[in-house]
Amino acid sequence: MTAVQLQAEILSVQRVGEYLQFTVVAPEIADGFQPGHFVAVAVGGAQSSMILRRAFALSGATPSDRFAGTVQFVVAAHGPGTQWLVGRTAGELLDIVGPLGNPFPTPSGATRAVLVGGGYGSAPLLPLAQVLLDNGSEVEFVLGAATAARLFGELAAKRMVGRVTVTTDDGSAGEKGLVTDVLPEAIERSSAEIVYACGPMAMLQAVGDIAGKHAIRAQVAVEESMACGIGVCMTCVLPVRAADGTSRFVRSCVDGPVFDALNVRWRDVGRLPGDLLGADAMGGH
Amino acid sequence: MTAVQLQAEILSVQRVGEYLQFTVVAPEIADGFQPGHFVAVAVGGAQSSMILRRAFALSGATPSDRFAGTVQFVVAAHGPGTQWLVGRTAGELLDIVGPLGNPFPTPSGATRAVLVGGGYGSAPLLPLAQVLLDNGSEVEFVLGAATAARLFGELAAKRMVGRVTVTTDDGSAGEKGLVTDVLPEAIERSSAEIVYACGPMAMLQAVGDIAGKHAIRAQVAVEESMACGIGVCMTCVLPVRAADGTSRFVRSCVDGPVFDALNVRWRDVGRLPGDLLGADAMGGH
Amino acid sequence: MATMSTRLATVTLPNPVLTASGCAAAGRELHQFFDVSQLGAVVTKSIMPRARSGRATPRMAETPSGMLNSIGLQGPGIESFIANDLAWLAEQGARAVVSIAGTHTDDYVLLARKLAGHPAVAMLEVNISCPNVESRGQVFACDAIASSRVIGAVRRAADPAQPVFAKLSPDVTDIVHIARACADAGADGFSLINTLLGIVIDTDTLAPALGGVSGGLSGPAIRPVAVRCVWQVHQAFPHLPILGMGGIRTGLDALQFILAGASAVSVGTAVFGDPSAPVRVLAELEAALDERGLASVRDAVGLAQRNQRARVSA
Amino acid sequence: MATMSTRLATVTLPNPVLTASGCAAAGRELHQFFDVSQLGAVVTKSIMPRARSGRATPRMAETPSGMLNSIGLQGPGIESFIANDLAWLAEQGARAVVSIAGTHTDDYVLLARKLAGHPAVAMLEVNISCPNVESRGQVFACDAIASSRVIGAVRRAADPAQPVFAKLSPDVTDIVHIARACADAGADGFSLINTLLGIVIDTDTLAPALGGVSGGLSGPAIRPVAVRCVWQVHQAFPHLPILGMGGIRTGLDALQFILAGASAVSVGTAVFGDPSAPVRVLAELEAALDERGLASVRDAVGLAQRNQRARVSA
Ligand SMILES: Cc1cc2nc3c(=O)[nH]c(=O)nc-3n(C[C@H](O)[C@H](O)[C@H](O)COP(=O)(O)OP(=O)(O)OC[C@H]3O[C@@H](n4cnc5c(N)ncnc54)[C@H](O)[C@@H]3O)c2cc1C
Ligand SMILES: Cc1cc2nc3c(=O)[nH]c(=O)nc-3n(C[C@H](O)[C@H](O)[C@H](O)COP(=O)(O)OP(=O)(O)OC[C@H]3O[C@@H](n4cnc5c(N)ncnc54)[C@H](O)[C@@H]3O)c2cc1C
Ligand SMILES: Cc1cc2nc3c(=O)[nH]c(=O)nc-3n(C[C@H](O)[C@H](O)[C@H](O)COP(=O)(O)O)c2cc1C
Ligand SMILES: Cc1cc2nc3c(=O)[nH]c(=O)nc-3n(C[C@H](O)[C@H](O)[C@H](O)COP(=O)(O)O)c2cc1C
Ligand code: FES
Ligand code: FES
Repeated sequence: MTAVQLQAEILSVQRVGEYLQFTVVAPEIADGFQPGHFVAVAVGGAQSSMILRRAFALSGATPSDRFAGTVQFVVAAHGPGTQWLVGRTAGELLDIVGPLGNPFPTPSGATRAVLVGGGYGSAPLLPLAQVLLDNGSEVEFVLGAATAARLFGELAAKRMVGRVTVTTDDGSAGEKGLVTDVLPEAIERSSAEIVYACGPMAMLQAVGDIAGKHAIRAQVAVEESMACGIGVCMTCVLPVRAADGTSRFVRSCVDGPVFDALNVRWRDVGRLPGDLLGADAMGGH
Repeated sequence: MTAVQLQAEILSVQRVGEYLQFTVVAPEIADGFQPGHFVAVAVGGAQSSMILRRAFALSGATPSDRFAGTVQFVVAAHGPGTQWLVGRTAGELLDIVGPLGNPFPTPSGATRAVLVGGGYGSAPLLPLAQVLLDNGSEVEFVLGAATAARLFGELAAKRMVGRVTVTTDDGSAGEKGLVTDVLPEAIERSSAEIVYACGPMAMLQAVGDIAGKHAIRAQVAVEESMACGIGVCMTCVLPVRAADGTSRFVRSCVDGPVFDALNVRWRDVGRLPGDLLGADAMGGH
Repeated sequence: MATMSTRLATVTLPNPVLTASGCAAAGRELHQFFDVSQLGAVVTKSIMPRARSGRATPRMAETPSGMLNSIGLQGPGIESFIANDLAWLAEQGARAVVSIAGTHTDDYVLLARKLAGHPAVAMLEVNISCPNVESRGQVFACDAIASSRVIGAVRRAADPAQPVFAKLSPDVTDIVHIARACADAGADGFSLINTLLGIVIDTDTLAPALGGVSGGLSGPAIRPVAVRCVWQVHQAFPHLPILGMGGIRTGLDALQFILAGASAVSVGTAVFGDPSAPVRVLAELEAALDERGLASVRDAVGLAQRNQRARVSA
Repeated sequence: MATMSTRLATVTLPNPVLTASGCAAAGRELHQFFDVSQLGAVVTKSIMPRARSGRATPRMAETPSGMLNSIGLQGPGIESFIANDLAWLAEQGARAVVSIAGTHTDDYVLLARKLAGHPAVAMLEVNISCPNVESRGQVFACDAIASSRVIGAVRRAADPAQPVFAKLSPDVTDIVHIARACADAGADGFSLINTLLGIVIDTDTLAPALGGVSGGLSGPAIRPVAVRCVWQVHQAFPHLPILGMGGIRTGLDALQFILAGASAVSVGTAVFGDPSAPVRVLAELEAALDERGLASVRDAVGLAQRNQRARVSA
């Protein structure tokens, strides 16, 4: 998939809980979209002091038809870049690069899957659910957030699949607790063959552990701080084990953001494990 | 006059030739306004890479009455800061500091004055004309610009005073030529006792020379590049002769921007004349 | 509410937010926006023995998140400064950190003597980013021996009750080496950092934008360099206080400097964009300390270095 | 239309806009946005003899108009680089400026030998902003003797047809002094500048934002420092070509470097914000030269220095 850079008109901005969902006109991105793809958006305008793009997972796409294709993403106001973004309105242009990253791998046939989203992490799982359903798969959702207002996609999920379990840290919606509290039951109940997840790193690691205990795979989309998003800067790396057993720092923007949880060395994120390929050459630096 | 810093709502933005005239709600500035005052406007928003304010002469003010006072200024789109500014619309807030600088000195009684404006330099002369007229003075205008679209205030001037002479470099309006081509005649015709001017440095120098030849004073408002606008940084200096004959680098923001043209050492602008106070101490730096 | 007072060597200031030399004149113009006695202190524009014209214009160019200046230390000379500026600051009940500058060691000594015993003078900041006439115009701060000579001479000449801070330039290969020379010569602390040498070319005139060709780069652009210098010098001399500066615009920026090892901060270029920046930064810093459960400025000084050591040894 | 070709020592490039080492990998990822053979050359990420993991994350922090990075030269090692990256560049018909790095002089020599005779290699850029293991980890580029030793060794080992450019660090007291040492050792030109050392403190974790504590500051924030370095080195060695870089985002930024004395420029950090920045800068530069009536890049190289001399003597 080739990425393009374009000036995308904002078609609409919708409030969803604490988030804003942007729909922008981006035919070249929409037409190649697969769930798991993300976009990188320039923030702050021409004279901005913020020189790096912000990454957002695509929560949906409408390919070109009679109208030019559009893509959707969900923004949580966090630091100055996303604060600028949530001040934009329909009709303005956004400078967008995409589609970026590798999509979620999906089986060619039917499967049984549990999709686990933390906060806005559910965004890429909604179109993924649709692809799986179209494949004839059975899908259930586990959605969690700190509070009810930070849940995303509960309604959309419920419209698509029979079972959506919600958890919140404070009990303001669904069960009080973490997604990982209810995940084992969801896996067992649905005899899941695979788990897909997107959310904070700690959640992904825990999801991976639970999947492992159930002897099934977990495909998880990580969120590492990215300078370029296109594979040229090496800022976004994670320690990942390859099939041959060698571990490397791999770029989460082009080799991810979706990884098999089994291969990510979660405990070594933020460290430099001595057995990593090339770690022995780091004496000097 | 004490300056204040405030968030001023834009009441209206009007196109005038190549310029935009802003009217903003700024009661504390409007109430103390005198012609020659300027304001300093922050540009680019919270995350702007442009860290310095832009200076604009006030072209008018409506003091607080039943409504909160407003001030007006005229913006020529030039570099990135003014380009950002001309993209603003009514209802938005501007971060403004003012009133800044010393106003044009006006005699307590009636006088005969010629007001010379180059481009947007006519902006502060319009309220000045009103003050002079209110004093019972006779006022005529000489307005010049590169082209007709870069003239400012011709209509307003014509509404106030009987005589407005217009020149343009390309002859697209009024007489083809420079304001200084027609100024001697204007001075003689009106037996002017004083000239007021605002515009490019070269024009101000030439106006000063002509006034000098007619043995009358010229009060001119200069436009030096300013980092702070409030007198703390020393970037905006000009070589100016004091009454005692000593020349100094004086700050055009707080000691100007209005100077008696006679005292400005125009030929030494951009130089360090050896007889300037403290020039002898510059050996080291 | 966090305890905001802070110590710079023997002097205690009510709070750790100061102006920066050359960015506040002597406080008078800022007084229309806020009461300057509310600040930790006013750091005055570097003063020299005699009146100085400063350099030819243009003296400034805006750069991305920064600016270049080449003022050339325009000023009235020490006599006028004491009679007018210092007297005014004393009247306001403000504390002054007086920045002194010279082109010979003798200049600095003379200035320190003149300022001795003055009640408004809390401290001396020695601006050694000046060309040393005795050494072919090389900047004092770029040479450990020249720096140590000036600082030693000032420390001996100055009022013992006035701490002497050496203001260092970041334009050196090893700032710790220069700091060590100053510490050995008796510096009571450091002001970090002065501007970085830069040039802007005007693409219309096809010549340098500044009359003086090069100028000093300041503003948020240089903040990471400044925080690095504070970190390095605090690591090397944990017991010497640092007045940190370089691109501070918000309370969180100030907090970065304090966590890296500064005991107080100067707000410089930010004043040009926001004349009330120093008092705003002070309020934001206080709120930031409270939000983080830090009971005092003192608890926060150098905390990032302690946290880093804990992280590495964990 | 201005003549865009430019010479870097014995090599002629079709135009003066290149990528910057570490900001374009080996060109492959950028090729989806534009044809990399359209650039003057692709400057590849510094390569070392063996595979390197690079440093622990976080490896970057955004700063005002800039960013801090601490990648730690992650890379596959020279063999894989030649087999994959260089082969790919050759296939595209692109010119490569290969950046080499090491922690011993021997590393650099080995790399230069391996690259000798390779048809895609237009030039070597020697990244000496690396810790010198033989000298207690001091960075080569901060020491004239260490710099000259590496550059001399590379020049002797390298293919005579491949110019050797020394890439210098701005974090030194006197960049001309280091440049002189490199010139005397046989450098055919200079790449100016590498990043400035900086630190960002994370005010949430109360610890350094980067895993490696300090990192390199790049982007528009550092542009005035970079232009100043180009000016100083061009003034001292007007006959040695300079590849200028540091915060170039537009054609006018590139023009500033050329007017200050650079014969070509690298677009680095700007690529992260705008993946097609290099070709856009090239188009804008060409238009800027035309608008100013400059007939060729060559006419513009160092023009601001000539204009400044004329201004002073007028
Ligand atoms: C692949 C991917 C997908 C993402 N999807 C979404 C999404 O769908 N919705 C959403 O709201 N956010 C998403 N994020 C996170 C989003 O990119 C950050 O919240 C955003 O970059 C923060 O920018 P800021 O200006 O608000 O914060 P600042 O603190 O100003 O950011 C400073 C720098 O750090 C980076 N950064 C800061 N926080 C994060 C973070 N959590 N993750 C990655 N980089 C960060 C920024 O990109 C920027 O370069 C995603 C991130 C990645 C990597
Ligand atoms: C006292 C005073 C009154 C002014 N009145 C008006 C007015 O009424 N209408 C109007 O359109 N303009 C006026 N100007 C000029 C206006 O301030 C500049 O055009 C504006 O600052 C340019 O900003 P920019 O972002 O477009 O250009 P940039 O090139 O991005 O500016 C970069 C820096 O240089 C300074 N600068 C650039 N050009 C000028 C200039 N011509 N004069 C002063 N500083 C400059 C800017 O303030 C800024 O700090 C006035 C200037 C002064 C000093
Ligand atoms: C216009 C201007 C004038 C300055 N004058 C002086 C000075 O006289 N003495 C001095 O020690 N530093 C001077 N500085 C440097 C500042 O005090 C400060 O060290 C530097 O600007 C970094 O802080 P900032 O980024 O907050 O401005 C000056 C800076 C500016 C911008
Ligand atoms: C993420 C990143 C990685 C870099 N890696 C290298 C490198 O491997 N070798 C090198 O010589 N310079 C490296 N640099 C420095 C750049 O080549 C360039 O000198 C510097 O960033 C200034 O230019 P810029 O502001 O245009 O980025 C790197 C810079 C960045 C931002
Ligand atoms: S973000 Fe640059 S390589 Fe991944
Ligand atoms: S602009 Fe700062 S003193 Fe005039």
